[in-house]
Amino acid sequence: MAKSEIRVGGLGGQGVILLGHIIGKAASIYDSKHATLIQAFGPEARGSACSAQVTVADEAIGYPYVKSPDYLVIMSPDAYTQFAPQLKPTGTLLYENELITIDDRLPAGAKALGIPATRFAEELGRRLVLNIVMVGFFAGVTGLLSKDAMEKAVKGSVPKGTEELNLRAFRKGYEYGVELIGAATVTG
Amino acid sequence: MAKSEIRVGGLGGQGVILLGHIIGKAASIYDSKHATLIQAFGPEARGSACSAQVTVADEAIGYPYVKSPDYLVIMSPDAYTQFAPQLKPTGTLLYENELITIDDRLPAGAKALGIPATRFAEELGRRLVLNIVMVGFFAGVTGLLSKDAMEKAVKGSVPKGTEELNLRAFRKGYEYGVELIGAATVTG
Amino acid sequence: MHADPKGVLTGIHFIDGDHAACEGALAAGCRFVAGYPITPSTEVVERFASRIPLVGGVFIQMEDEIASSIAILGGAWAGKKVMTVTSGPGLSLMMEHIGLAVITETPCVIVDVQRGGPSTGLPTLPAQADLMQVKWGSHGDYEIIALSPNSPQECFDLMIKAFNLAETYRVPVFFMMDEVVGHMTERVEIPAPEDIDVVDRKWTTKKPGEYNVYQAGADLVPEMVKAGDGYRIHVTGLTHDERGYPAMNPVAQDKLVRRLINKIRDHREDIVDVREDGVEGADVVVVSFGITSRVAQAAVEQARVRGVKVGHLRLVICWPFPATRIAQLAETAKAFVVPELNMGQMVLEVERAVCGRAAVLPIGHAGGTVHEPATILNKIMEAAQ
Amino acid sequence: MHADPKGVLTGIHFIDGDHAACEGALAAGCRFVAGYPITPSTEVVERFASRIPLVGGVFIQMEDEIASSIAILGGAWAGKKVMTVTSGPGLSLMMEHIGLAVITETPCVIVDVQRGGPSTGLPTLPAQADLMQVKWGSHGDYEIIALSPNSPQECFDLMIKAFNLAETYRVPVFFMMDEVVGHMTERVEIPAPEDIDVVDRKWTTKKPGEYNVYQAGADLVPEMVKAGDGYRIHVTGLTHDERGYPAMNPVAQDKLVRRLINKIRDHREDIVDVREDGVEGADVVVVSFGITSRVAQAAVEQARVRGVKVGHLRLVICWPFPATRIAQLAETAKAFVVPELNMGQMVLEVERAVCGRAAVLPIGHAGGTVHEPATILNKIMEAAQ
Amino acid sequence: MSGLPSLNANLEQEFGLINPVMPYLRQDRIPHIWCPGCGIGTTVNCFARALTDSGMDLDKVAIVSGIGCTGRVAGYMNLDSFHTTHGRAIPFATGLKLANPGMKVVVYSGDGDLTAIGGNHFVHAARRNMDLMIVCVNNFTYGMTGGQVAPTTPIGPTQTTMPYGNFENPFNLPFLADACGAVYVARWTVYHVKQLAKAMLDGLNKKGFVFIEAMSPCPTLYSRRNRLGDGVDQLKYYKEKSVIRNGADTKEVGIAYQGEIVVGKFVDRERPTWLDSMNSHFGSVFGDRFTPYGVTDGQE
Amino acid sequence: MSGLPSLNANLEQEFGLINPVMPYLRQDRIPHIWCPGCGIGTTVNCFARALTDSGMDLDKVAIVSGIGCTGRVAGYMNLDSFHTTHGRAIPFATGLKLANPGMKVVVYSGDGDLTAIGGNHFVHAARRNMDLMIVCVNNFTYGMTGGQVAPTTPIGPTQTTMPYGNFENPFNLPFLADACGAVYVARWTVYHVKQLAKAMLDGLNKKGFVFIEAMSPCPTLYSRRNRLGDGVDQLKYYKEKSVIRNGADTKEVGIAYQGEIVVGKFVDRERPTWLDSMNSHFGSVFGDRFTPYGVTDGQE
Amino acid sequence: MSSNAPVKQGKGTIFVRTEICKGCSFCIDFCPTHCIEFSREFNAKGYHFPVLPRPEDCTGCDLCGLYCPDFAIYGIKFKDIEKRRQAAAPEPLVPAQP
Amino acid sequence: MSSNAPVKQGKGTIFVRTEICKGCSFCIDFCPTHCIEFSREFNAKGYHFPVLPRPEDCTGCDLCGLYCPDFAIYGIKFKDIEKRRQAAAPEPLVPAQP
Ligand SMILES: Cc1ncc(C[n+]2csc(CCOP(=O)(O)OP(=O)(O)O)c2C)c(N)n1
Ligand SMILES: Cc1ncc(C[n+]2csc(CCOP(=O)(O)OP(=O)(O)O)c2C)c(N)n1
Ligand code: SF4
Ligand code: SF4
Ligand code: SF4
Ligand code: SF4
Ligand code: SF4
Ligand code: SF4
Ligand SMILES: [Mg+2]
Ligand SMILES: [Mg+2]
Repeated sequence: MAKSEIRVGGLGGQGVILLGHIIGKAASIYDSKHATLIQAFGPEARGSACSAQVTVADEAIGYPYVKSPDYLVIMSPDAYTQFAPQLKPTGTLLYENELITIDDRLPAGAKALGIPATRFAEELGRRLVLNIVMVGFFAGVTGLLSKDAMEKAVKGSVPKGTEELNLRAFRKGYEYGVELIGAATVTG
Repeated sequence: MAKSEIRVGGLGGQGVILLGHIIGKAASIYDSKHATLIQAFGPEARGSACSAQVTVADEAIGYPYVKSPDYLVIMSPDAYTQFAPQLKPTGTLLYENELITIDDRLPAGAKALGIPATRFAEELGRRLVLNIVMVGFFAGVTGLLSKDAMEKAVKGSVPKGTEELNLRAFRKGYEYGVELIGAATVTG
Repeated sequence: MHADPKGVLTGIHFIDGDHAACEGALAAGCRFVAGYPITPSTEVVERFASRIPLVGGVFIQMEDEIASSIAILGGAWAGKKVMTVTSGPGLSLMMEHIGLAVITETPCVIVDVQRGGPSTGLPTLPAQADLMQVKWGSHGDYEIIALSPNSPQECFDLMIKAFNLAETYRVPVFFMMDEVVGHMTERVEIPAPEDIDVVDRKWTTKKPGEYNVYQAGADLVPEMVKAGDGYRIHVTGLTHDERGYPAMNPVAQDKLVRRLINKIRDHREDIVDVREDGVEGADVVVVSFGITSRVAQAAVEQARVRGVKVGHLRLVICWPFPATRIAQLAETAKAFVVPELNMGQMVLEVERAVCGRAAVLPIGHAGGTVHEPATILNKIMEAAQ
Repeated sequence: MHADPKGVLTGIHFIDGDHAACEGALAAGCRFVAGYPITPSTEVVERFASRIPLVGGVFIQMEDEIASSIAILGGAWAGKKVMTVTSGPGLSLMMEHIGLAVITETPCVIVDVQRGGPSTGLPTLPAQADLMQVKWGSHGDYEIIALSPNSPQECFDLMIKAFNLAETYRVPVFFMMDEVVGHMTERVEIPAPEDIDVVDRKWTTKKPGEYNVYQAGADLVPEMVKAGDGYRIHVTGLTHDERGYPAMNPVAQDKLVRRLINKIRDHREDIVDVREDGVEGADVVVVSFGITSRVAQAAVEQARVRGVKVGHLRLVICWPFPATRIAQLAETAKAFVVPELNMGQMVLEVERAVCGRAAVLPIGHAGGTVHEPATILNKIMEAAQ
Repeated sequence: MSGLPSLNANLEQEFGLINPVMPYLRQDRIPHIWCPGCGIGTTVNCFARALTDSGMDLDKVAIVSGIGCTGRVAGYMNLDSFHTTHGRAIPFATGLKLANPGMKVVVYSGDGDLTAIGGNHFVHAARRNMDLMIVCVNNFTYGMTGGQVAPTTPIGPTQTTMPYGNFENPFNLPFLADACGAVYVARWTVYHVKQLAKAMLDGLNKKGFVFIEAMSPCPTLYSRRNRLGDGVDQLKYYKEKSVIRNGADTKEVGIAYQGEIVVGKFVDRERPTWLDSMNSHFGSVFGDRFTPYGVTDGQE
Repeated sequence: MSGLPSLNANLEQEFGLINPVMPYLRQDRIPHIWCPGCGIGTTVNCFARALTDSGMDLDKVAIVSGIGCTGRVAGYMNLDSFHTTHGRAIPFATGLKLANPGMKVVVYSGDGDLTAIGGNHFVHAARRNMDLMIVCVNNFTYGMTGGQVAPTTPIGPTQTTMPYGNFENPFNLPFLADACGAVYVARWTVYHVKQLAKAMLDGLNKKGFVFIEAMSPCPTLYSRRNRLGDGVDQLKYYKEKSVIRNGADTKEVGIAYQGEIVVGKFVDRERPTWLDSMNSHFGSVFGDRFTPYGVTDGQE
Repeated sequence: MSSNAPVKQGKGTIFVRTEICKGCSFCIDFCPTHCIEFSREFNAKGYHFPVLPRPEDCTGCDLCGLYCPDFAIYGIKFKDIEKRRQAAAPEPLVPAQP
Repeated sequence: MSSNAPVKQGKGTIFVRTEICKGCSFCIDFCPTHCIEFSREFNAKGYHFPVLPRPEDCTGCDLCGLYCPDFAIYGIKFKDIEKRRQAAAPEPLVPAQP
């Protein structure tokens, strides 16, 4: 692996940056890789568009921006509209499939894997863990980083006292992802 | 006349700058010469040392500072101490002779002409016109500028309503100066 | 346009540079001044305060220089020609609003009567060490215009030019005096109003609806309106589009900042103003500005007596810097001598313009007084070797 | 001296540049911070506020940047290592106190996380357009030191260097980050306290009575004491003599200002810090600093693949500028390429240093994002022709 | 607004109906940037209503803001509008007013902007009785920069620069304005929409330094962070804990964390404005030689 | 002082007598720059007396001034002394105090310095109850720059930037300090040397934000210019027109041109200082993990 | 709604720009007659927006409009619509000035 | 004054550094016993300075010293001088601290 580029997009309040942060932390602290996280927010960030760019690589990272991501993790329709066209034709879109509908903005050839993350989060009792469900989904689907590293990063990044809930959310997403991939592999 | 340099020295409150201003104004407005007035005061100017530098010339003046004056008009002992050594050996010192005593600070060869200007001013009823007495003395002694120009400059520079008093002060100094010069000529 | 007679004190005066600068502003049409006292500049506003009631306009002493420097921007958008006056410490406090004036393209004149620095330094003594500050003191990229008079007469004359440039280019214009020029008294001749050319604001002729507050034509300078005219403008210090609306992206940034810079850079040759004395074919060229030019001129004349082929290039406009002219002279001159009342500021620009083609000899000075003419003369003699 | 363990969070972290800068300050011994929030710098003080209670020290959010920038000077004279943190608009407000810090020789670190300007500009987007401002933004003559990290790790490492330089030279040191570096998260390794070298204040060993607050030895840097130590010092922003007393004359001015300037200029070669990659004998040398150096490095590597002999000179210390080194390289290089997130600031220094011996190709940028590596690559290819 | 679907849209179109606030807004800039449940937009409705009720020529009304979430108000109002620097709306407005006295100048900004960095201009403009109407949207925090402690933050709540809860004593803004000489001082909350609109109407009609404090929720950075719920929960708190005490001694109206809120019109007095004082003073000094300044200027 | 002849000089020498103010001064800087009849020097005598009476370790007392004639006080005091920038003595002092809480920090500056350009720092330090003693020498003008209008100048007198007489409303400084939360507020004039010295002693002994206004003549630029005579004439006016009203409502102590002067100790109350609040707050949040800051720091 | 007389079920009605609603519920909580409620569906930004399940209770008082921080809702009295209908020109229902 | 006991004519006396006096007359106007007056001669700066024509009235209360803005005068009680005379060491008559 030389370098993987990930773009995470959603609304402020959905935990977009934390999502990117956990991926980066897993890579750079627990998986001995290099990772760079760039956050983008406007002065008008509150409640509106929000995105994170994560680069994961085996060597030190120079240019830190993600132009055409290998992975797109998307949690709002606006973010889909804005970022879908940038996805590499060989890339993968991971998306909240009860909020977002795929259309022809997605480059031909790109994979799109959906998850009803909001519903899962609500089922877990806390709408807020939506982003951790997505983290798990990312881990399960991409296998880019070890499950162990990802779990450690989740544990080390969420507020004290919420570790268990978040790990459950992670696993929910992870398992859904692994299953989907399995299914995809079978049907694909 | 190419260029005459004048240094006026005294204490804040004695009207040092106005004295220089009147000479400069007489030269540059009423006598069609060029004049440059530079004022020097510290942040601690109030009540302490104060001086003015006047250059009078037939042509436009470049360098505006007076280094070794042709004329020194001095109204306080401190100013005497500070400036006397700078006087040109061919220069003239005009001084308040009840406040200042001449010593060997004065360059050999320089002329020293004293006037009891404070007493004259007090006799005129206003200690404040001391500087105008000195202006008159300067005019009478040096003849550098026309009496008419000097009188006009006095009139145009003093507060409304005090013109008469000031002109009297001017004339007092002027006449004393003319007389002294005459005497000096006779006895010299 | 001719000057409004109300502000013009036609006649011959024996006044100092600070007072003359005030008269220049009044003649140029300045009718709103906000200021805060600071030596050695205070006389400018003191005179304005005493003159303005019968001329028609307002002076207000604000609570500090920050307030003064933005009150004038409000005044400009209300339609007046405006000015503030200060010295180094106050100028340092105005830096945020220089940037605001630049990005909102608000015409204004900022008088800086320079004194010894850094910090409180020498409040009553001269320096020329704010030269770089007026160009670079605010954050971000921008261009400004700066003038530097060397006599009370020029304080009057160039002040009118300063206002005219501010209105023409919609840019803050610095009027860089120094303590000597500010407190030096000389004869000042104020012409009749009809002999004074003043530039009116670049008012739009467009109607509300047709007009965009930051839409510029070929000269890159947008037309202006004032508050109350019914245009319902929006003016912001954020990066903005032609409508004046915030536009928070690199494309808008590039478009705006590039125009702000180019409206000065493109007109550089129209704006620069140098006074030349025997520079063509000279072996040595003395480059100077402000009060130092008077000292330098004395030295130049003495050097000529000694047979040196020396010229004098004096910057009346310091910014934009006359790099082109200096580069031309560098083709023939052997050396440039650069006296200034600072530890080497303008000389950096001279060096870059000369670009190694001639020697450049700085004559720095920490300030507090002017150079000795002999110091400059010696350097000229050295340069002539 | 080693770092005080209380402030050192030894270990491996995944944190952004703002947070890393705070950790660097704590490790360097900074125990007093006064600040005022401004995007994109606020996280530095937010972290400090949350860390300091258990480290031992104080954070205070002042009423504005003016207050912050002088509160730290008070803190320094009370004996603490001090810092303030801001971005462009706040930095513009601090200019008067930069001058005060310079003339009173008060060690302090000023963090400027640069954003798009001028004025309010682009608060959440990057720029590098305060480079000239940190050098020239205050009135009068002076010299300062400025560092520019390009990663969170460097935000930590160079911050320690920044404090060490501030203490060594008793000068305000600017820590010039930008929005990208400030908000970029990467792995940061914080060493054990005993592996961190910190420079203690240059405390005097003299007794009261023997000691003069502004008497300097050969290195031109006076020894310091703190309030409360019984020395009864006087510290003023006026021009002063060795006792610290106001001395309002050109001789004192010359002595003081010349020393203030020379204590940096004389140590220039000790202070400058450039990171070189294949510059020796290169045809093209790219000169960059801060975040741009990471983009430039990408372009340099691509150019090498295309066969160009290109080197990269990166300024870790921007001020003093490494003019000597660049002049050396200009002997052999054909061209210098200078990308920076501003409309041409560092390039002016490069031009002067190169002095016509090689081509200098600026790559200006109005800010809001970083360069495209391709833009730099193209310019390198052009330069290599 | 085109392109945004509306309930009953065809009815609107048929009868040419429009939200009455819309003509006061730069509609091409809506939707705005404020968060869900932020109270700033509500204050804008009140301001629009006050403008309607005042019957003023809107071409002669200018609005000036500093920087902050509230500072964005200027950018949304369909008036001559100026978004200046942080803390400096008042001196900009002072220059605008003095240079064109025919304008009604409203300063609309946040608590941090007007009373932290801008505190000096506030006290001096009040002292001078500069003819400005100041609307201070007080959300007890620095919204725009992410929720730092403000000079208004009560003792108790957590803010990013008071991460363990604020321990610093806040200003009582009506008292400060009063002590400096404001001629009209009122406080209302965003719950009190009608009273707030009325206070703004009063303010528009009043000459001199008018100070209106509008308490407003910042759910994103103040209430949620302190487990006080969303904007609507703050409005409910305002409703529950506020007592109307017109004419209250401003000394007594300080605000404690989630405590009682005294609202009302506290001060309403007459004092000549700075410009009136100037004109009458110069009139008496110069007599006929002096032409009163700005008296007809507005019509120029 | 050597070289200056003195009446009774040999007596002094024989008995080792010395003007009791001298040890508090940097004697090598005397004579000072102030004008004849300027009251600033008199306030310095009062301050020296207060220091004597306080019995404080003078090594632990620092004095901070801004810029102005009064601002020069720091330079004459034989203490750790800091002459900062115009208006910024209070934030410098705040940093000094917080970084070394063992010091007693006195801010000594002019009315323009503290309340014009420095007004914001003044109100915020008072609000925070920063532990500083503020001595404001109020001469109703900007002395150092030549007599411009100040925010304290009463309506009426001529100042260079109010050349036809001041028409701008001034601050009532004790009221402002009070409204912002000062714990001790007093006003005396230079005529009231003993009371002023006593107020300064009170101030030195008090913890928190102490504000002492010392009315003082500026003959050069205020009284002579307005035909009110010299310094001594102003002192006589103070003597004649002042009424002592301890505990007066600060709202009522505004000053009119040559009018009645209410003097006295107006406010004396208790309120925790900023640092005390911080320490007790962190103590309750962190318990034993927190070491109270600055409590022993002074002895370091 | 093809007739040009509004369907009256109460004294007034509301208009909502659903897409700019941010679901703050100010309008719902402070409607004096409690006649509005959140929609079950989301708008494109994921917010629930107000609907009028009890139109008969709406007085058209526009308090919802005065509260709405997003300018997304307003109420109007039918009599005002009626006035408007009677007036010939289709000018907007707002004061003439702005 | 060659004896080491001061010549007593009242309860105290004054000391004046005539050269730094600026003639403001604070001491003269506010001396409670009106025992001091201006000199007829000028000092080098041209100011009249205080002299003690009525030494018998001086109490040594040092109010003149407290008023003098130029630190040019102070008063002292003879009994304090006496104390000083009795004390062996010639330390200055001021608090020990400074
Ligand atoms: C000189 C300067 N300092 C700091 C900032 C950063 N800043 C922007 S808004 C703001 C505070 C906003 O708080 P407030 O005025 O209460 O407005 P709100 O966002 O809460 O409505 C700050 C500190 C700035 N823009 N300029
Ligand atoms: C930033 C700045 N602005 C202005 C000045 C000029 N200045 C010096 S002292 C002063 C006012 C002094 O007035 P005050 O504080 O009342 O002191 P006083 O001289 O009357 O004792 C001013 C405006 C300055 N030094 N710095
Ligand atoms: S951050 Fe707070 S004040 Fe700013 S828009 Fe959001 S809710 Fe409103
Ligand atoms: S100018 Fe006024 S305040 Fe300053 S020293 Fe003179 S009398 Fe005192
Ligand atoms: S118009 Fe009035 S009654 Fe109707 S929904 Fe709105 S607030 Fe309720
Ligand atoms: S008040 Fe406005 S934004 Fe809030 S729920 Fe109602 S319509 Fe939506
Ligand atoms: S010591 Fe007392 S009595 Fe003696 S002269 Fe001084 S004030 Fe008068
Ligand atoms: S008070 Fe002091 S300065 Fe004034 S006259 Fe007396 S001795 Fe002289
Ligand atoms: Mg706020
Ligand atoms: Mg004063």
